[in-house]
Amino acid sequence: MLREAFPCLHQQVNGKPLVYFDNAATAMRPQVVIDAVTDYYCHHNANIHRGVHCLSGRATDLYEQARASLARLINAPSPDNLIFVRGCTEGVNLVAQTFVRERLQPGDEILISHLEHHSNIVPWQIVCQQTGAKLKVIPMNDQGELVLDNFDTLMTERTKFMSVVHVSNALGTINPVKELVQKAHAKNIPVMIDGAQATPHLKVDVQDIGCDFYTVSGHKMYGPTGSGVLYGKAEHLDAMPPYHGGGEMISKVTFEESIYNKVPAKFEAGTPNIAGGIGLGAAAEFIMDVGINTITEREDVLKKYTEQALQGIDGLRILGQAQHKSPVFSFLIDGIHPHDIGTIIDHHGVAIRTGHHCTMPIFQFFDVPGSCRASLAFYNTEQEVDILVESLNQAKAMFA
Amino acid sequence: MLREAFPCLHQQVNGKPLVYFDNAATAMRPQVVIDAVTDYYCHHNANIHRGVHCLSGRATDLYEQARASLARLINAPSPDNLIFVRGCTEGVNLVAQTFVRERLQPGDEILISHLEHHSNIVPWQIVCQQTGAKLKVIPMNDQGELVLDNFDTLMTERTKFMSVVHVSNALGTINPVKELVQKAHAKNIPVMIDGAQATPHLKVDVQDIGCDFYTVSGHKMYGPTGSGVLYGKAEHLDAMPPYHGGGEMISKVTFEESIYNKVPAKFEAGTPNIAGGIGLGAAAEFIMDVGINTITEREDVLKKYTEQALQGIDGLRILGQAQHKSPVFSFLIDGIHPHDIGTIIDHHGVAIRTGHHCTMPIFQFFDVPGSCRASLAFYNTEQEVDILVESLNQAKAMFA
Amino acid sequence: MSDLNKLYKQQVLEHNKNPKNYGQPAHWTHHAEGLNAICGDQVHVYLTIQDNTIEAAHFAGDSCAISMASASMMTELITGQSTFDALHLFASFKQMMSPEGLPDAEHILGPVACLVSVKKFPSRIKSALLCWYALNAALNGQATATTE
Amino acid sequence: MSDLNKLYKQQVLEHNKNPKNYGQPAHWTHHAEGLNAICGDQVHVYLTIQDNTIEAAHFAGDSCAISMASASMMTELITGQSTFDALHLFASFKQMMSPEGLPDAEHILGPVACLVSVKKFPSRIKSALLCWYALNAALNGQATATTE
Ligand SMILES: Cc1ncc(COP(=O)(O)O)c(C=O)c1O
Ligand SMILES: Cc1ncc(COP(=O)(O)O)c(C=O)c1O
Repeated sequence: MLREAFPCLHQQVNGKPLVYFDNAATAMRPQVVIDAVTDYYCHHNANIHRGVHCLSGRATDLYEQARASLARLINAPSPDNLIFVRGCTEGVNLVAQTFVRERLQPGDEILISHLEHHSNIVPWQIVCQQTGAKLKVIPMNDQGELVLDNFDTLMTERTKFMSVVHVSNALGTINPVKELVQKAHAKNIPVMIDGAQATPHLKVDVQDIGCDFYTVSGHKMYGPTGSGVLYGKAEHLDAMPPYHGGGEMISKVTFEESIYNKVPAKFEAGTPNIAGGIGLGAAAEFIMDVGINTITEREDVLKKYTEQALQGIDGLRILGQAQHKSPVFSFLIDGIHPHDIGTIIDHHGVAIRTGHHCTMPIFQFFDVPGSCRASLAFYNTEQEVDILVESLNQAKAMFA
Repeated sequence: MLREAFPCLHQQVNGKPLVYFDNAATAMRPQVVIDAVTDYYCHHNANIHRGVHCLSGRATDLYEQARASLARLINAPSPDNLIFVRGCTEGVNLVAQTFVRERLQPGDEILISHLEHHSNIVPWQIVCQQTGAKLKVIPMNDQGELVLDNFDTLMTERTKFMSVVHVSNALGTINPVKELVQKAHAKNIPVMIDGAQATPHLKVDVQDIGCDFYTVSGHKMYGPTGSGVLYGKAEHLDAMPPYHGGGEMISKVTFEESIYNKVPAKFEAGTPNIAGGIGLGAAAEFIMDVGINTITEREDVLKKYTEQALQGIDGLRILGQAQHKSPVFSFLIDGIHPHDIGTIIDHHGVAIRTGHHCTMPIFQFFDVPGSCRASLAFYNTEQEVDILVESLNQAKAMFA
Repeated sequence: MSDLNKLYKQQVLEHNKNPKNYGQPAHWTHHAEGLNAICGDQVHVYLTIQDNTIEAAHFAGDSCAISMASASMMTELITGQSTFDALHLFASFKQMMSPEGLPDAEHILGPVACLVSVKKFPSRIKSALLCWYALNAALNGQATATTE
Repeated sequence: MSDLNKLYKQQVLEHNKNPKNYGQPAHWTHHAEGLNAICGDQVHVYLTIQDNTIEAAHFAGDSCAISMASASMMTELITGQSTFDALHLFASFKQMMSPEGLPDAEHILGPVACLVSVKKFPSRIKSALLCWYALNAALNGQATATTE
């Protein structure tokens, strides 16, 4: 069974079997990913792109094969469209500083949505402060879906960039990113998609979506921490100035000037997270081996089961009921604060997240300080959902 | 024996026992470091600073303990003086963009040295381009030592920052960083030290050195790839604007404004390389367990042995003969290009690095395109040095 | 009694349901907001200070049972105390919640000492501390305090 | 013969020691510099082209034996060829050095085909390719070429 592939799932917490429903914060890693990391350290430990010696050659090959695996996973035209980054947050900051910043004049606008993670808000606020541009926000409705009725009027001739989340980490909403890209492109607005919560659960095809940039977070898609890739269209990556200066990103350095290397090296200054990149490649292969459709289908079943189970609890309210959504449930229970729920059910072995999930504006919309969030993955089970429900009932009893 | 602790050393390459003399590119990791990484993924896999659940608490504790271990290693006043970064390169870029950039006016000067790695050159060139400031360079002599005779005149009232390497990765030179800091501080110039090659080999005490910033590279000090820390004085870190925007680095976000979190969280946007940080903590503990003095003494013995052995080879010239140096040997052999040497001795199992070692200006100084570099660590042996010498003689025979 | 039952003991649940001194008062002389960046907890503390004495203490905010109970008990404890003593109580409470602990806590902190059971739940210590940090900030004329 | 001996075969060592067409010529019509970012190899290629024919080809630079031998053989091969044929030779050489390989390489590339032995040393393939990339750049009016 696939669940067996994830060693960390098989343990007791507070004397109870672990029920891990915090996958949106970070996913579990399958043994093949852990092995890929260990294997590099134990057998191919060397720096990449540098040495004529054997280990260095092997490490370089593994690293570049990983890039190719990721390109296949998201259907990028070439591995050279992918830059290794620490995670989605670095991807957004990189694009904000190297692509967007220099295009902005005071009064220009950047469009994001009300569903964004802080990682897709704060980098734009920073670039707005730096340039005098303004942030505009696509609104959402009570279901947690974007309201696109007036979308065309939100895009003005001052709109220089749009960045929108593919799948909301707080509510699970799956946004119609292809449609958004088409509409923005019709007005010549380049678009970035924050794919942190998409690659672990959905088929992602960056060419079909048509976006200019797409950020992928490794640790959310069963890969190592500190790994991720930023996809960019070749013409953008070629034209952008580098982000970090350092080793590997240059082809010639004198004290007077430096000539930058080609993409993707231009954006990968210094020694990268080699083990992390190799492990992320293994995660991409793992997803393709299992089959992303298999994953989505299994998660759909789990999602329906969980929704029904939660709706059976008196006084429980689910925030975000989008028609298209991932197996993520933000909920509140009358009279019990989310943190208290989190602590109580942790005592029953159930790991959920409580708080604002780095999406404060969503909770400002719902006018609550936060929620409980149960975020599932394909390796979770119906039985685990039953344990969640049972433990929530215990919390209610305690506060009755 | 300590050597046993490093699994990757024990293998055959091209049918010969591996001799790993590319430690300055990246070091080997001891089993305890690999285990710390695996242990996190297998037992404490969770995001940090986020959840009320048990795994998240454990992961957070491990990550913060690692920060404390690193603070002890370099004698920082508090763990809060340390920001986790991907490596030295990110550390330099962070300081260049958040501390130095806003202090620069056209015509201002930044002082670096001729011994710098590209990672401590290019970020300053970029910030110079952004601001109109100029780069000035402390010269070096034929021994590969900095020439400090006119150091006082190099520092003018326009000098706004100095950044100097502690130990040269190309030549091994150990710079008198404490003295440099004192002189610069006498003129109110803040100083950063690039410690990439120092922490693996020497006792580093940032308070004794007195520098304002100090960058540490994890993968050079037996830790994971994609890990490192930037040390900064508290008053600087408190005053600096954040680098990346994103999750964790804020305490409040609305679309109108965001309030930033305290140091070090302010500089750690997004999910960090959790496994990498924990592994780096294990590397710091490993160094302290072995004893940094034990390491330095053993490496001194190896250094003398290697120096004598190389000097016995006819037509071999060592570049960089500083009085204080690390066990790093850059050398040339008459009539054979370094790459050819690298390829030939790799066939004998010996891994060295050939080229400019990301320090082109050093080789412009010596007027050669690059060198062979054998960089040793305490786990290397005299026997391995003998194999190096033997293989170099074979290369000579081939090209005779 | 399990650790969990000790955490959510009767007093805590009672203060959570019927907090004392809850709500923004009509007048106050000192105010600060406590923010817990990570979990989003938020507590406002309002003080009316005259001649270095805390005449009245109120709190408001939407937070968890631990935080509510802590603030409710705290406002009861500090009302009528000198600002000097209130700062001393802050230090004592912090000390009690630290790994070392505070000997003689009940003597110094009275009923508030029952919150020592929160220490078994490291992720919740900040919930108990938040209102105290806000108190400290208010006494020092600062507008905000964070526990992280 | 070991792979290493095949790499450093007699022809290669000979061309390395006594390279043909080495040194910057007095006149040329086309020039480009090839840079290998990672290892620091550098090769200048100088061409004198008249009526689409390469009348003379020279190279200069300080690089490894593989790179020297490759450039030396290349300049011999292309001298007298049309620019069209030279581009075709570039494509053929690249093809030979790619994983797929070039059937009939000796027929097309003549003595240059002996460099196929470099393929056993992936880290050195770029050394062999560098001068060819520079040739291609020179023919296309570009100043620099990189293999990375
Ligand atoms: C939707 C979304 N965007 C961005 C991020 C940030 O990603 P990372 O942790 O890789 O920096 C996250 C994860 O926290 C997320 O869920
Ligand atoms: C002296 C020196 N500085 C900086 C760096 C860059 O460090 P990192 O690889 O951690 O980015 C290196 C390593 O390549 C180095 O040797």
